[in-house]
Amino acid sequence: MTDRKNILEVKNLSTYFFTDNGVVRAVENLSFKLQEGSTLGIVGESGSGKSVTALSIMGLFKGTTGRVVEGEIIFEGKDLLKLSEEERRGIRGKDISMIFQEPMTSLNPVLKIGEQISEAIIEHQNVGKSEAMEQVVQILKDTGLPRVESIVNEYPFQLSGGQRQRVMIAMALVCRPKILIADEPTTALDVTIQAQILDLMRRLKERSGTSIIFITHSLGVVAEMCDEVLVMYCSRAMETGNVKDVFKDPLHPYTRGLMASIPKLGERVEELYTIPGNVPNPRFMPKGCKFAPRCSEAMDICHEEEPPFFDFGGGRTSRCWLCSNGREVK
Amino acid sequence: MEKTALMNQAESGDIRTPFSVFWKKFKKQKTGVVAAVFFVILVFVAIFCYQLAPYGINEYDYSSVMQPPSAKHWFGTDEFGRDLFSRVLCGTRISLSVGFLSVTIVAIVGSFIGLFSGYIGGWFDTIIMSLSDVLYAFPGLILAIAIVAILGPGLTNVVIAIIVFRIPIFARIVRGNTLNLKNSVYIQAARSLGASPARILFVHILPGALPSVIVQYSISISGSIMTSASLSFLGMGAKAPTPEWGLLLSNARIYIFTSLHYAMFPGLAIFLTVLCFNLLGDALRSALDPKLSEM
Amino acid sequence: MLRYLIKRILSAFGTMLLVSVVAFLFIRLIPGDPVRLMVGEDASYETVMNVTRKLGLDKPLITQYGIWMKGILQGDLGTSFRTGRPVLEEIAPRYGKTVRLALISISWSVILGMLMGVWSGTNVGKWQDYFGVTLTVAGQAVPAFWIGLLLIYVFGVRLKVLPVSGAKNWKALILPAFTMGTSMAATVTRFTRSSLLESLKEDYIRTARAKGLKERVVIWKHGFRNSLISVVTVIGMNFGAMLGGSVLIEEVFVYPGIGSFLVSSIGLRDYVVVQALILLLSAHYVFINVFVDIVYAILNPEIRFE
Amino acid sequence: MIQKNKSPAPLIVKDLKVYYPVRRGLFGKLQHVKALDGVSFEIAKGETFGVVGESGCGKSTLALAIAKLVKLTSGQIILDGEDISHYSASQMQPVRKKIQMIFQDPYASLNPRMTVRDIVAEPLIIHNVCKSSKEVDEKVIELLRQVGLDDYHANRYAHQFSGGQRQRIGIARSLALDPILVIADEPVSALDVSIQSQVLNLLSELKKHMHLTYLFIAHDLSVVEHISDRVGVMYLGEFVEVSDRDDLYNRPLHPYTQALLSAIPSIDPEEKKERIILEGNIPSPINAPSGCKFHPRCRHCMPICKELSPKKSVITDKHYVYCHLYTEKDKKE
Repeated sequence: MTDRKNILEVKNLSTYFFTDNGVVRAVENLSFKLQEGSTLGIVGESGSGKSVTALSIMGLFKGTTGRVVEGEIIFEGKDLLKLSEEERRGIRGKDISMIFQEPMTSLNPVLKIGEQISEAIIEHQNVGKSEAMEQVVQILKDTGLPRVESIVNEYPFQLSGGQRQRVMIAMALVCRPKILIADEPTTALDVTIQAQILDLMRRLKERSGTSIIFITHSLGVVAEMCDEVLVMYCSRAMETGNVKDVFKDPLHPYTRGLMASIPKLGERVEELYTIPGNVPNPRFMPKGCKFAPRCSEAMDICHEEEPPFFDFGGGRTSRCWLCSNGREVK
Repeated sequence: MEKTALMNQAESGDIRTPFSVFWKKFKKQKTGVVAAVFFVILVFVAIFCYQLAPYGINEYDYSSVMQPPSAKHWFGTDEFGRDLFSRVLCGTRISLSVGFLSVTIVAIVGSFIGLFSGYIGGWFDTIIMSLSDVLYAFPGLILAIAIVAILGPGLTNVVIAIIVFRIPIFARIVRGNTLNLKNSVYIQAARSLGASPARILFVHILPGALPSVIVQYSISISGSIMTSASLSFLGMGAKAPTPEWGLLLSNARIYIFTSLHYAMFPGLAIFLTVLCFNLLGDALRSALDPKLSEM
Repeated sequence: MLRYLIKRILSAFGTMLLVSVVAFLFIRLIPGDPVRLMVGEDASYETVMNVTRKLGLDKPLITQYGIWMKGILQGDLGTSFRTGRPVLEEIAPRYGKTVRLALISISWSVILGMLMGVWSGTNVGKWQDYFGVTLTVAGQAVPAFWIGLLLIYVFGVRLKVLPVSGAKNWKALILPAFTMGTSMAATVTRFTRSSLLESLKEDYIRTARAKGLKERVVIWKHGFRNSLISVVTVIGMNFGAMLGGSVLIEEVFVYPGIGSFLVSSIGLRDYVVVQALILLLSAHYVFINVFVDIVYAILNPEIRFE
Repeated sequence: MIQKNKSPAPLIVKDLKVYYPVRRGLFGKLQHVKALDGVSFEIAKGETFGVVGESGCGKSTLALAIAKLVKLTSGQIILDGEDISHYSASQMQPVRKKIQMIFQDPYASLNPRMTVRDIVAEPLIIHNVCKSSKEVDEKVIELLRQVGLDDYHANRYAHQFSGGQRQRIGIARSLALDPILVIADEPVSALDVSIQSQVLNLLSELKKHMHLTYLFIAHDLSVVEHISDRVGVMYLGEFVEVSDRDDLYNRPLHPYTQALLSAIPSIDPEEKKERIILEGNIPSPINAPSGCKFHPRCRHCMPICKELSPKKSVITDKHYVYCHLYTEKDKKE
């Protein structure tokens, strides 16, 4: 595979929430790279830490008890975590932008659509109101919304869920960011609307070359949208690699379990494969591999010691003792 | 995210009843705990005020009128030389009695009106709510004043006035809760099981509305103590020589140009008591209100 | 929007109609013979009958209400029994004074309350917030008539810098306006703070921050703007308490407004005046709430575009 | 599934309509949300009938209508040979034993102020089927075991459980009365992938052991394919296609079914399937389009589709579709 430049590199990232009921380790020692122009999928179940990873990159912890406690997030040679809040604000929305899961609540209900998009332009580019509005109209047209000229003067409640998500996408892309983080952008949408939005994102990406981090719980969406994938479980990365490789031959038992347990179109089986048990309570984390209690292939060592990453080249890694034939990553 | 931390606690040892969860949350609130302690003291004082008071409340002593606070008279004396500390202490019983009596009646009557109005809906609801709108249309104290103007001054009539103008508050809160719960999925589940209306009302909806009734109960007590003091201050409530706090303040009015203590202490008593019930209400609200399901 | 407005105004008129019935029944609900109470124990039977006839109390209830309503619509609120002058003439000069006091009180308390609320809400956990919350809690619990007395003692008796009664000049308004606004300021602070905190938790705030907007813009344009909707409702709801409170404050400061007039009229058993004042005060409250609903609709596009 | 002639079909639904009146503002025109606009189907004993559709298609209203939790506008519901369409609340009371529901949201569907025992025992107490409270306790424990929960869970409150476990509690409650029909409204859509398969397997297993009949409602076509024997596809309050599972998924006929199936992302990154991307949004059920309700988004829209609502075209005795593409064919043949 061709070695492209890494536009973003996350190293040993740990993010904790300091709640009244104790510390919640939402992301633990996470490392990954995002190559320029590619799409990285972060997949995991709820509470696996995938959204918190996105918030860590964006630096959006104001008003929560969350904090990055360790690690580096290197973007264009700079460690974002070492920048001042003011410098990070200059990057947010301009170089790195984000779309969120809930199109119904992510737009401000009392401001006009045009206003909400143009304020990002005015903040980051030295342009006036009317020029910003022209850009707004252009980007909204690019997202395939109908009657754009009137939509800019409408309020979010006047649009459907799919239309709002298009507005969110327009808002995120209007300053031509280098990285777009999409946090479950289609989860709240219907299947046919999801297809529309995914198609739109694919087209816009082809045109702009933006690198994308696509966070989702759906393996199907990853297979369809992403080049690379990172599988998360219990705040940790479990497996990484090229999407084709990982989906063809998953190395980690958790990835295998996930893939086996979803019903697939056209595949008619009496019984689905299941991963037994529940996700462990973050306050009672197992000692060794976090997946060991639910793993059908667990060995003695798995319950004792947490496995390191084993590297198989080409970005393929797996955090599993069964993969100890790979090169251990420190 | 933070919610997941609380998930899956079924496997951890303890059984968490709604009460234990409430108690754990309530304990965390310092102001609430202080208010609760003060509340216990208030009730204690209200019960034993005559035993605790160093002087009789109507013990005249014309040799020492309008004395400032001293070791002998902690709060000083009034225009008849009566010990102000004893009078303020005994005023506790009056204010708390008025508060608890009126609000207990209001809470029971108002809650049931709200419960049935919300559950039955239709024209019954429309009528009840229009009536409550009319009562609502009178600015707070004015309605109480009007009622007392009709019935004549006196503490009993103050209690009646408070009841009348507070019923809509409870009715509305419980009605709102009932409407919300009525459409909740677990009530729908109970209906699908064939639960009778009585079971739905008393097993599912009433306990669900109870937290807000408790919160409002606490806040209403402070409100009704304030109303009763205000009416007495205006000369429409308690009659002399009752040591009602508002009446004491009213008597103190003409002496404000010479001495502060007479107005100071009765007012302080009202302030602290109202503060206590307000803080208690706030603490109860934060311990009860965020839905029990999100514990 | 128009439909919402019409609906709101119609329902306000409906409420007013019911309120007028209550105010009308006021005299009729007084146990015993209100006329006897008004004219006094030693008045002759003749006088009682005369007054009864004059007030129209001898006619059927419906007719009485009709006459009374007709009078009101023509600006005739009846005649004060004590002074023999039309009630309207009695109320008019006092009314202006109360309105002036109420407007000053509401202005300072709402503006200060909102500023304090945002200040407190954006500094949660810091001393600014503790300061704000303490003031709020105290302000909501303190009896206005007590604060009034203490202020009189401090500024009038000790410092001798402000007049403690009357309504002669602007200086005389300072203490009553301060007292009257205290509870409102505390309430507005509290609700601004809590609804700002509530709206700062919303997803669209995260979106605004993700756009890289300045924190000032995030808080005022996105957070405060949304919390304003519920703050306005709370202001409307508490305006009634403030009107009621005016009775107490006017009593304390011997302020010649309609509140103290109400108290003295009740004392004098001038029921015609009392009735008119109850109607007037309620009418204000009802129509202020209509006004609040209009502001609410302006702030909330979902209603504006209905 | 073979339907015996002796016992009637557990459920027959005929031309069921549920309209909700809506009035916008005080003087607004009275309009109707046509949540269900003429739905007919039947479920045979032991069968799982899957209903699939997007939000607003009326699938949840269908569940509520069959459980008589919403007012019917017209049509018939025949449960176990008994026409319950016009039953009053009190007439429904004994019938409710026969239909039980499993709800979508495992957090909202359990009363947070009740213990698991009280929740699972509620149907037993309402219908007075146990002689003593000891018997109730025994039955509750038995049910909890059946759904894979432990005895000690009975004393806990629902809020202490994870989503998957709560859904198991809900399932235990729905099985307490040995119902003839279980209506499962999106029972797994709120659950995580790894928990979803556990619950789906549990439902299949229970069906086998207890000879249950399911009406299974979901938006996820792969889940419906996995669990159902027959499937109906809904769009704006109507069925557009009903068929046995294999035929529907192998040979979808209605353009909407085709689009739905093609919209599902496949987990095989190499698979390049032709994707039909529907334009526009799902119209509001207040102002549903004329003629065939799907016509504004349909690739094969013909003039007749705008005019006339299509009739049922029977393709095989188990597969029928509501689309003019196939009525046209009928005419030619």
